[in-house]
Parts: sequence; structure tokens; C-alpha cells
Amino acid sequence: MYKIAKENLSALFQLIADSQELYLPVKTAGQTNFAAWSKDAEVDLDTLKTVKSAKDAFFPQSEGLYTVKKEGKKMSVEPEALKEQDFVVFGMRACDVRGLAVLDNVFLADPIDTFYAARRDHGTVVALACHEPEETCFCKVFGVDAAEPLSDVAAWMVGEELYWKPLTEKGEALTASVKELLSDADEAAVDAEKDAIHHIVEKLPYMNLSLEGWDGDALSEKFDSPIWEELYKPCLACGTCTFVCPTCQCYDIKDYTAGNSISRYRCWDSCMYSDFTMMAHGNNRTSQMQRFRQRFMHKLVYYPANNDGMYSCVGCGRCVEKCPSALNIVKVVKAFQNQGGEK
Amino acid sequence: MQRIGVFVCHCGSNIAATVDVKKVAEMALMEPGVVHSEDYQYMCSEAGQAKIAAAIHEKGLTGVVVCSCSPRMHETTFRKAAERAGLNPYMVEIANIREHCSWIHKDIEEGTKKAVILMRAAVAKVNLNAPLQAGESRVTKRALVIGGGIAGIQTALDIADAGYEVDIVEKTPSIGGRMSQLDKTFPTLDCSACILTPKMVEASAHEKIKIYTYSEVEKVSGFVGDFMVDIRKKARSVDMDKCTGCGVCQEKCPSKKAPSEFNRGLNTRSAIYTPFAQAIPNVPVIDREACIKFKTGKCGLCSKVCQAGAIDYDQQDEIITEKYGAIVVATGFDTINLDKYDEYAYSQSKDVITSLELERVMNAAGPTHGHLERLSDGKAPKEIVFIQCVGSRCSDDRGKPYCSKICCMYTAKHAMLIRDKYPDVNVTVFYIDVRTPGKNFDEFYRRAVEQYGVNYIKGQVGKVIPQPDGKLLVQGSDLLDNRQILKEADMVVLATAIEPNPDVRKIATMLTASIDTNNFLTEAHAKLRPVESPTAGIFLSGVCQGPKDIPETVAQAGAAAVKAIGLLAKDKLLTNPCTAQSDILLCNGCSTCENVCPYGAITYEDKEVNDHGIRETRRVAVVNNALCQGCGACTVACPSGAMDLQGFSNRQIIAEVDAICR
Amino acid sequence: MQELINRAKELLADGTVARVLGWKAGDLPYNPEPAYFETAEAMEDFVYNGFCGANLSKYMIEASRLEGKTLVCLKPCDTYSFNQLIKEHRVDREKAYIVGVGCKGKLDIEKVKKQGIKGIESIGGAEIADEAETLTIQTIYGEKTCAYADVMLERCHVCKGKDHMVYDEIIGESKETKDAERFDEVARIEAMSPQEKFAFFQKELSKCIRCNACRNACPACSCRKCVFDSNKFDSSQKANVDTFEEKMFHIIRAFHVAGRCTDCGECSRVCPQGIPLHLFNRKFIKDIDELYGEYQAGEDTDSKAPLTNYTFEDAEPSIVGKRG
Amino acid sequence: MSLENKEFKPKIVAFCCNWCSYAGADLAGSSRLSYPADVKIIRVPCSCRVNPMFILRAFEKGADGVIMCGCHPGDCHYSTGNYYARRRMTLLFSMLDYIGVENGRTRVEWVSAAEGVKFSETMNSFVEKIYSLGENVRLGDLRCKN
Repeated sequence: MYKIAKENLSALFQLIADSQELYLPVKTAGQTNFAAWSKDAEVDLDTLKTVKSAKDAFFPQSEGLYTVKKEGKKMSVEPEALKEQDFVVFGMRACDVRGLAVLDNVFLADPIDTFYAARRDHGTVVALACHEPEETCFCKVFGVDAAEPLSDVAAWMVGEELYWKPLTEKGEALTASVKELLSDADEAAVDAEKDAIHHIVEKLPYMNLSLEGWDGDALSEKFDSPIWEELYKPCLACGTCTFVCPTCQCYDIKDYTAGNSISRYRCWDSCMYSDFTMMAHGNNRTSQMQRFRQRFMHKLVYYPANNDGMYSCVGCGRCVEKCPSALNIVKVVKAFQNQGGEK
Repeated sequence: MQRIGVFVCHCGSNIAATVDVKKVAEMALMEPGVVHSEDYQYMCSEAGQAKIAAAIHEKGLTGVVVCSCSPRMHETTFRKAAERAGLNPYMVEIANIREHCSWIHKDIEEGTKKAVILMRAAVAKVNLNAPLQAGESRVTKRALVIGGGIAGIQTALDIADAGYEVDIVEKTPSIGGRMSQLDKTFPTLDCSACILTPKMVEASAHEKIKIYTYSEVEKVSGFVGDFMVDIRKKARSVDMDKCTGCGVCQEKCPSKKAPSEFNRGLNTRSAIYTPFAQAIPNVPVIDREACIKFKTGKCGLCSKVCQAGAIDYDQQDEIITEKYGAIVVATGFDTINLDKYDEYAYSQSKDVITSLELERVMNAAGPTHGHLERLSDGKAPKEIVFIQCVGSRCSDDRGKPYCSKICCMYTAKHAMLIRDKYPDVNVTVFYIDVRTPGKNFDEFYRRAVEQYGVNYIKGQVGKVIPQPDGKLLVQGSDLLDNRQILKEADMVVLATAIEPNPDVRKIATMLTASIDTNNFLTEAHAKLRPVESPTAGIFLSGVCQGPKDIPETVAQAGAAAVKAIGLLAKDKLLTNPCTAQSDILLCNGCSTCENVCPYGAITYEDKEVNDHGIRETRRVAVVNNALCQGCGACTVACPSGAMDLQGFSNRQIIAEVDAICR
Repeated sequence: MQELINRAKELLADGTVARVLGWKAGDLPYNPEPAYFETAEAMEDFVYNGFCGANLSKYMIEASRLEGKTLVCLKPCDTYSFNQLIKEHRVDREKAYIVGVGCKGKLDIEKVKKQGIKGIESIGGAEIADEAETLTIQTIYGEKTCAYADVMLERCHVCKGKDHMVYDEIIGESKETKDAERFDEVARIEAMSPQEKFAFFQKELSKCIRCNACRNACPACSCRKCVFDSNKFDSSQKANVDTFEEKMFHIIRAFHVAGRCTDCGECSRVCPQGIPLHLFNRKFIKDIDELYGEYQAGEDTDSKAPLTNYTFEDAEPSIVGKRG
Repeated sequence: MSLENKEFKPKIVAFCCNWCSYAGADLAGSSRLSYPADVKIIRVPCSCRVNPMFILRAFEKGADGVIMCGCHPGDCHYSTGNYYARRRMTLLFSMLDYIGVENGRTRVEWVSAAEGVKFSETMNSFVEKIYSLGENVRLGDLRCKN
């Protein structure tokens, strides 16, 4: 266990950034999101939840795949280079770290997504415990411990100190490279912080949400439930929930034509959109109810069915905060809980 | 994927001198879809067209790009050539490498580069072209003429003589118009009524002509070849079939205080009246606002004296709906209101009159029975001052910016007539310029000056001041002598500017015919299509299009008739296929497009749609292709992109943009 | 609120309306959701308080296709949107029973949280009938307070007024909330140098994640299929791959609703990244007011919209450069 | 034209209505009234056919300036098209100015079929303005630049 005074953090960031890229929560125009560090960036470690998760660092909202160039009648194809530089993501929360595990199951399973894999290889995550969890948080429901950010380096902000604990080889390597700024520390302060966090977590309204009945076996019962018809109605079919979510992994592949060249890229897609999985014959989900159902069935039924019971929700609560119609996964779960017996 | 042929024209050296045409042809082969390219001396020649036809056959072309002169020049030529070779004509696009390139650039490298880009844009467009089919619409073989003045009468006669039915709609109780108010006409000084009335009689007697007087056009719908028009026949209160035109009712009518419209309000008429003796139809109308019977319920004298029993106080307005293939606007003119020209004391003195009023004063059937006298005291004037350009050629917003065109000539006429009949009367004319471009016009004017001794002063009048003794003090300037002039006159005549009949704006809106800032109807082309409105099927006759004198009006009336006959002679019309089309699956039914369509071509219907398996009834826009002229206003008004324009589609224009910016 | 609930139950009972469109109490003190109620029992969950910001007009597009009338609760500003939708034939007036609900300004939970208030358990003072000018907030980190006016949505500070433009009946009192000038923000930007303007919008728009919440919440953006979702212009976009696309989307969106936008403020309310999107729409409104005469979309259902109207004397586009 | 702009060859798109401005451009051509080759004309039936999307698209694809020409107000072949176009473009240009795009990059001119001289003069002055503004970097898609 190491520590560093809060006031020295900018020196730490500078040191990391000297040798590799550094992404961390930065406040821009009033909102905090993960962004590349720079001297002028307004680093914001106090905001519990960035608007978007840190997913972009490994699975950017859009990324080039390859470019086709045409000269005369000749064509050439240039694939986009894979990530080759090491980088650090600082300040992820425990829930978002779990989100990476969800993405790993998808992108690192065969066939491996090389773009994602390269970023995972080169990325080191320093995760920060949640000093003051909020009422929208429900990570505990998915077995995530807000006080134990299990990643390459776990960190705790206690008073004027940041405590630093490498957990993996990558974490050790990063630690070694910034050793000059760290000093040894004992676990006492961190233990007290963990207790405090656990104490708060117990009081949060969502933390005791029950997921009983949500698993792969519940497929047809849940799928056919009439409850969806009621639940989806306020949904505006925007993609907010999808794009702030640390685990949503659907993307679309599109072409951009620039005259003599075409660049093929992929970008996040949302199952809330009417043209999601649109094919030549039309769309296999024709109503917003079906699209709405898809999102929650995927998180709570399909994904666990294919991944040994692991849910693809991590309880970060971003959708709870951001949905324009105040819909969210918690309300869905509760609706089934309340009405499950009656239907 | 299209199979496109690119044909690059040298246009002799017009293009080839500043554009490397071989290079353009060579570069064309690099473009997607292009399977053939060649260059030739004169692509528009027989031989050049044959090359296009040959390539269409041999290479199985589905699209053609001709890099040549402006499409305004030869687009039709090349489209017809392609059509003869079996290709849809709308698969041909022109890259304008002459007017927009070779003629304005001197450097061959620069010119060639630009020509290549213009070629690319055209190829990019053709890649997205789709064959278009001109539709057909039928033609109702009847014409409507709005306005029964000399223009309307002449147009109607010419159309009727060609064998087509014509209806004239005239707002006032009689046809005849302004010309019937004139005393003599320039430059021959023949009597206006003598030459007009035979035409009026001819029109009324013509078996193909139907005349609706005291009527107005109320509503116009439909489109070229197939207009549907509502005509409001105002209640005349006299049965036209029964009335014999004996005139006893007018004599006996006790209400004689209504100002006479025909005499410009210079005297009065009875409540039941025909505007003038030779009126056609010779059937009076009851002016319900002046009639004692209508005002108080008592009287009914006219009914009692009418032997024919034609008086019908209960008559109602009647709406007649009729179909027409062509509509001719002949709404004529009026003189402007002189409120803004009070320096000429028009409102202060009865002896300051307009030229049109002078026509009535000089006319034997006028308020003074043709005696030239002051309207204030009936005395014979000794000094008369004419003031030219009152409200014409005006640079501020008091008057009109244009020249009213007829004033110089009628003033010369008035001056001459006065000097001829009353040699002791002095006539002075204040003018800015004297404009006499017309056959025998300048000779006419010179006679006024040289033979009749009319005193022309180049200069403007600043003020007319009525004097206590009844005289009028005219303050003017003589620009040639550079001096101020003070002149006492007995009468002042104002050459008042003319303006289109105020009703024309309403009519133009109904017809979606465009109108200029002065309310004159706009012609389709200032030089080449002067009697057609840009709106198909609408023709222009007389002063409604711009100031003109009688011979010009009659000439234009004949021209408008010929254009209308040309239309009526057709059984079917080919419609422009570059029209708007609405994608019913994307249409929101919001009516925004409908609100910007100048032709009323867009209507909304409840239609059954199948949106990827969802069947429902939706309110959607439907474009009438016969009405749509293809401006594209709707396509931009439409937020969802449901509305698109064939031949200039969103994707086509974007492809051109992309090609140019590449 | 009780009066509203009673009246709704009455209208449900006598068959005047088939359903009620209002808000259902959420599972947190500040997240009520738009909801339909078809029975008196269901109405038990009905809520109307300071957090009921959603403009329910847009839901009436779908509700107009249902059997029977829908009782819809519309705040004064929502009624402008409803009128505009009538004008565009997107809703059926006959299918709506409009209850104009009172409004004392709607709350922005983001602003509450920006004050450092978190772990919220309950909020007092958000009720419509409540005269309190302070919110009392119980949190797991203790009791906090904040002034009601300080945490109101931006739109409520520039409120168009508390009169309902269209309604069948009005239930509940309103309180004036306007304490700022509507165009001040726009004017402030207009006064910037081109570089500053560019930097300002670049910064704001760089946050855009193209979630389309602004578009989908907007009652004017009622297209069945947006041009950015269709291939009609070759303009389909799913993500801002380039900074140009952020601008393209927001400029075109603002343009498409120009003259139709009632300035209801939903776009800014729903933006997860807090982009002041109303600044685009309000710029157009300001321009329209200045150039073509004052025009408030949704004030009526029959006036000509500024972009489907013209006068011969309209300003030339060069006025943009001349205004400086 | 400044020295550093010597190499700069701007891309300029001109939308011209078929009835007036395109004919005006033809007249400029037949009168041999030159203007820089940087200007490329796209023919549209009427200025009211010009969608703001087209203008933004041009900038996206690397145009440095976009000019739209139509019939003089009152002279529209379709009576009212240019009136709508005038309002649309005024608002669009105002918005572009508002977000910090140089106002000089957009222009509307009314050019009649008889105004070949005006067409040529307009294009000359517009191109000069674009040269003075330099390359459009604020409103282009960077993917076009490589």
C-alpha cells in the first residue's frame, strides 16, 4: 500500500503522461467525462459518476476499421492500426471495472475483437473507491463492492491522501514507474474508509433490489410477460441509457465516403433505435416495446444465459440518472417483482 | 450501376481552345459508371448526335453526359437524340463546359481541370438519375377572359374566331372598359366609341362568346388545360332575358344622386342605370346602395314603369362554375390616387382634373356635353396648363417608378384638340421628357407644337395654388431657360400615372400568376414569352402586363389569343416530369409543404400505408403532377425528406456537391 | 393534486375519457415518469409535483391514435407544443381532454446535485400547492436545503407565462417564475468574437454523444423518420465521428424546427451532457422576432409559420454580416 | 491575396437557379466576363430548392465558400420561391455566424438572366473574400482532409 498527497496528484499525472497516454475524469463545459489528460484539463475526481462510463477508452464510440483509396481505376485497402501505445485509465469506479469484465466476455471470446483486445493489452486501469455512493447506485446487487475497486491498481481517496495499491502485474509496473512520488502507507486509513463506504451502501435505497427470477431459465416467461406493454410506454426511443452504460456493446458498421476514398468505421448502436439491426427486409423488432424489452432481456436474461449467470448490468445507476423519461432497469426489475405474482 | 457514356464537344474552338477536350474524355473513363467516352468537333450536329445514338446502341448505355454548351441551349437537342436512340430522355445530363468554363477561363490547364470537375458532377448526377415519364393531362376547349375592355374583347374575338368557346367576365355592368371612356384616340384622332362599339357588338353577337358582366372571378382551382373557375354573377336586380333596354326605368328613377363611375364622378346617374348609352348588354343594374327601394323599402317606381316586368328586387348573387383550358387576364388599369400629390391642388379645386376626366369633359356624352368649361363655374377657360408625369417616373414611394407610356401622346392629343376647337385658349405643357416612340407618334407631337402652337415647357411644376378669384396659380420652372415660372391658369390637367387595376393582386393570387413590385403581371420571359405568365395556361393581355396604348394592347391581345389557341388546339398536354414526389412512408402529414406550394399542387389524403408490416391509415401529402411545376420549395420545407424532386433529387444534388468538393 | 386526481377519476368513471396521461410516482423522490392511467385504482400512483418536467404533448401523437379520449395534463408551456402539433396535424384535438395544470416552475435534479447534494432520500417543498420557497432534502449525508428558484430548470426562469393556450379545464394555481430575459444568453454569445463563439460551441458540442434524447423528447421533432436516420440525403448518422457531424446535426435539427419550436426547453432538460441546446433554437426565435416580426409558435393553430411565409421587404441574408 | 495563400486553391460551390442566375452565368460566359475557375455551378430549378443540408454538405466535403444565386425578389419564375429561400438562407447564415463560422463564406446574390456583368462581378468579389479568409477549417469534416 502506498499513498500520495492529493496536492501531488498533478505531478503524478504529469509523470504518467510523460511516458504514456492518460485518461481520467475531466470537466468540460460543466460535465465530467473521461478524457485525455493535459496540463490545462480540469481534472475532477470528486464527481462520483462521469456522464459516460470509461468504456470509450477500450471501446470508443466510433473507431475506424479501414480505409479504401481509389486512384484512377486502382483501389487499395489500408487497415486501421491497432493500439500500440500503453495507456492508463485513472479514476474508474468499481462498477465500471466490472463493466470491462462484461465487455471482455463479448469481445475477447472467439472470434476475438482485435481492436478491443489491443486496447485491453495496452491499458492499465487505476480504479478509485467510491467515497460517497449515491442513491442511484446499486452495484452491490451485482456483487460489486464500491469499496474494493478490483483492477490493476486500486485507489482510495481518504482526506488529503490518495492511497494506492497495485493488484496486478500491470499495476505493479505502473507503480514502479511512479514510485518516486509514492510513499509507503499502512492499511488502517483505507480499512476505515472501506467500513464507512459499506456503511453508506447499506443505507442506499436500491442496494437491496432482488434479482430473483432473472436468469437464463426465465427467458420465455419474461419475454412473453404483458408487463413490457406498460413499461415501455414512456420510452422516447433515445439512446441515452445505451450510450452512458458501461456494458452496452452493440455497434454498427458504416462507411464514410470522401470522394476518392471510403473509410469504414464502427460506432455504438442502440437497441432503442428504430434502425437497430435493420436489414434489407426490414427490422426484426418492429415496435418500441420490442426494442425496449430487448435491452433489459439482454442485460438480465440473455447475457447471463450465455455467461455463466453473469449479468450485463453493473448497477452504476447512470441510466437511472439520465433517462429523460425517468425509466431505468431498477423500475423494470421492481415492476416484475411487484406484479410477477399476479400475472 | 449505370452504363454511362460521356461525350465531349469541341464546339469548334469555342471549347477546345481553352479546354483539353481529349483529356476530359480520358478522365471521364476513370469515373464510376462510365463505360464510354469520346470527343467530337460539334456534338450538336447531325453527325455528333449520331455518335451518341451509336454508342447507346453499341455500348448499351443507360445514361449520357454531354460536356458542351449550356443546357439552356442544347439540353432538349441531346435529350431528343437519346430518345430517338431508345434511351429515356431524362437519362441525359449536360456539363456546361462552354459558358461556365471555356469562355471565361484563359488558362488551358485551369480550364481543363474545371471541365473535368464539371464532367464529374454530371456523371455523379446521372449515376442517380432515373427514367422519367412525362404524364398527360386533358385540355378543356374553352377559354376564360378576365376583363371586358378592348384587350379582353379583342382576345375573346380572336379565340372565338378560331372556333373555341370563350367566356368574358367583366366586373362592371358593361363591357367596353377604359377605351369606352375616351373621346378621341391618338395618333389619328378618330372617335374612340366609333371604333370600339362595333367590336363590343361583335363580341356580344358572337355565338362562341358568352359575356358575364357585373360578375367577378371568385375562385380558381385546377391547372393548365383544366382550370375550374367559380364566377360570381352579382345580383343585377333586372332580369336580363326580359329587359328590352328601353331605358324608361332610368328616366323615372327618383334617385339620381349617385356619382357616375363612367364619368369619373364628374356628374351623377340614377340608381338604376346602364353606365353609358352604348352599354353592352343594354340592361341596367340597380345600385342597391343608392336605390330608395332597397334603402327604405318604399318606391318601386322602376318596377311599375317596366313594361317587360324585368325588375326583380329579390334577385340573388349567383355562382357559376365552369371549366376552362386557358385563362387570359385582361384586367386593365386605373389612374392612381392623387392624395399624395396635393401640391397640385386636385382635392382643393374642381378645375384641377385628371386627363381621364378631361376625356369625359371633351366627350359629347360627358358631363359638359363636350363643351370645354371649368367644372367650378362653367366658364370657358382661357389658359390651360397640362402637367406631365404626375406619379410616373417617381423615385420616391409617392408614385410609380415606371413611365406610364401613354401620357405624352394623349396630352399632345388633348392640346391639339383644344387648340383646334378653341383657338383662343392657350395651352401650356410642363414635361420632363416627351416620349414619342411609335408609328407616327413624333409627327403627331410635332404637329401639336408646330402647327397648333402648344407651349411645351421642359420643367416641373412645384405647386398649384387656387386663388381667391378662382384662378389657379401654377409655380413651375423652365429647365431650358433656367428660370422660375408663375402662371395663372383657368384649368390644370394632370397626366396622372396609370396603375394595374387594384383587383389584379387578388386575381393573380388565385391564378398563382406572378406579379411584380408594381402589381403588373409578370411575363414568362421579358423578351421571348411576353404574353404568357410563368404559370402555365395563364396569358396576359393589355395593360395588366405593363403600360401600353390601344394599338399595342390590341396587338398583345391578339398574341395572347394565339397562345391560348395554341393550347386549346391540343387534345392532351405533356406534363413536366421533374415534379415533386412524396414518400408516403416518411410523410408526417404536417402540411408544411402545402403551405409553400405556389400552385396548390399538394393536397393531403388519408391513405392506407404498409410501413414494414405495420398497416395503418395516415394523413399524407399527395402531389398533383399536372399542377406541380417543379420549383422544389416543398422539398426544403419538408423536415423528414419525404418530399423530393424528380430530376433534381436530394441525393442527386448532394452527389454533385460531393463531386465538386472532392 | 388531489383535486386533479378526483377530477380525473370522475372523467374516467363517466366515460368522458378512456385514460389519463400524467405522471406516475417514481422510486426516488425526483423521478416520476410519464404514464397512462386507465382506472381509478391506478390513479393512486398519480403524482404531480415540481419534478414533473416532461412535456406530455409529444405523447399525444401516439395517444391520438388510441380509442377514446385521453385526458392529458399539460403545463402552460406544454400547451404551446400541443397547439403547434394541432397545426401540423400530428395530434387530434378531439381525442384530447386537456387539463391545464398549474405550474410554479419545474425542478432540475442536476442542479440540486450540482450543489453537492447526494444520497437523496426525500425532498420536501416540491409539491405544486406548497408555498415553500425552499426545498428541504433528506440525504443519507444529512438534511440539506436549497432555494427552489436556484434549482429550477433554465426554461422556467424565462417562462413564457402561466396562461394555457389550449385546454378543456384548468386545475391548480400557477406562480410566476420569470426572473430573466429570454434572449440574454443568446445576445451574450452574439456579442462574442467569432473565435470565442466557435470555441464556446465547440466545447459544448464536443460533449454530444448523439443519443438523440433532444430530438426524441422534442415535440417539434415529430418526424416519423428523422433525416439523420434515413438515407434520403445520404445523411444518416449514428455517432459523431467528426466534430463536423455534431454541428451538422444540431444546426439542421434547429433549422427543421425553426418557426415551429415553442421554446419548451425539453431539449436542454433531457440532454444527458447538459448541453444548452435551447441556445440554438432560441437564436432562431430571436432572429425571427427581429427580422420578421414577433412570433410565438404554438400561440395559435392557424397563423402562418415564419418559414412558410414572406414579405417582399424581408431582410436580405447579407444582414447577417452587417449586424456585426 | 496574401503570400501565404498563394498555394491555396479554394473550392467554391455556387447554386444557381435555372431561370435567372444560371442564365446570368451563361450570359457572363457568352460575354466572356471572366471569374476564377474555383467557382463551380450547380443548377437547381429555383433557389427554394437549395436545402441547408446541401450547403452544410458542401462545407463538410471541403468547400471553402458557398454562394447561392436566384432571381431578384419579385421575379421568381415560381412566384414565391426566392422569398422562401431568402428567409431560409438568412436564418442559416445567421446560425453559422452564431457558432463562429466566418460569415464571409456564405453569400446570397440575386442575379437576373440579364445580369451577366453582375454575375461575374459577384463571383470575383466572393472568390476574393474566400482567398482572404483562407481555408475553411471550422466547418469541414476532417476525414476529407487526408
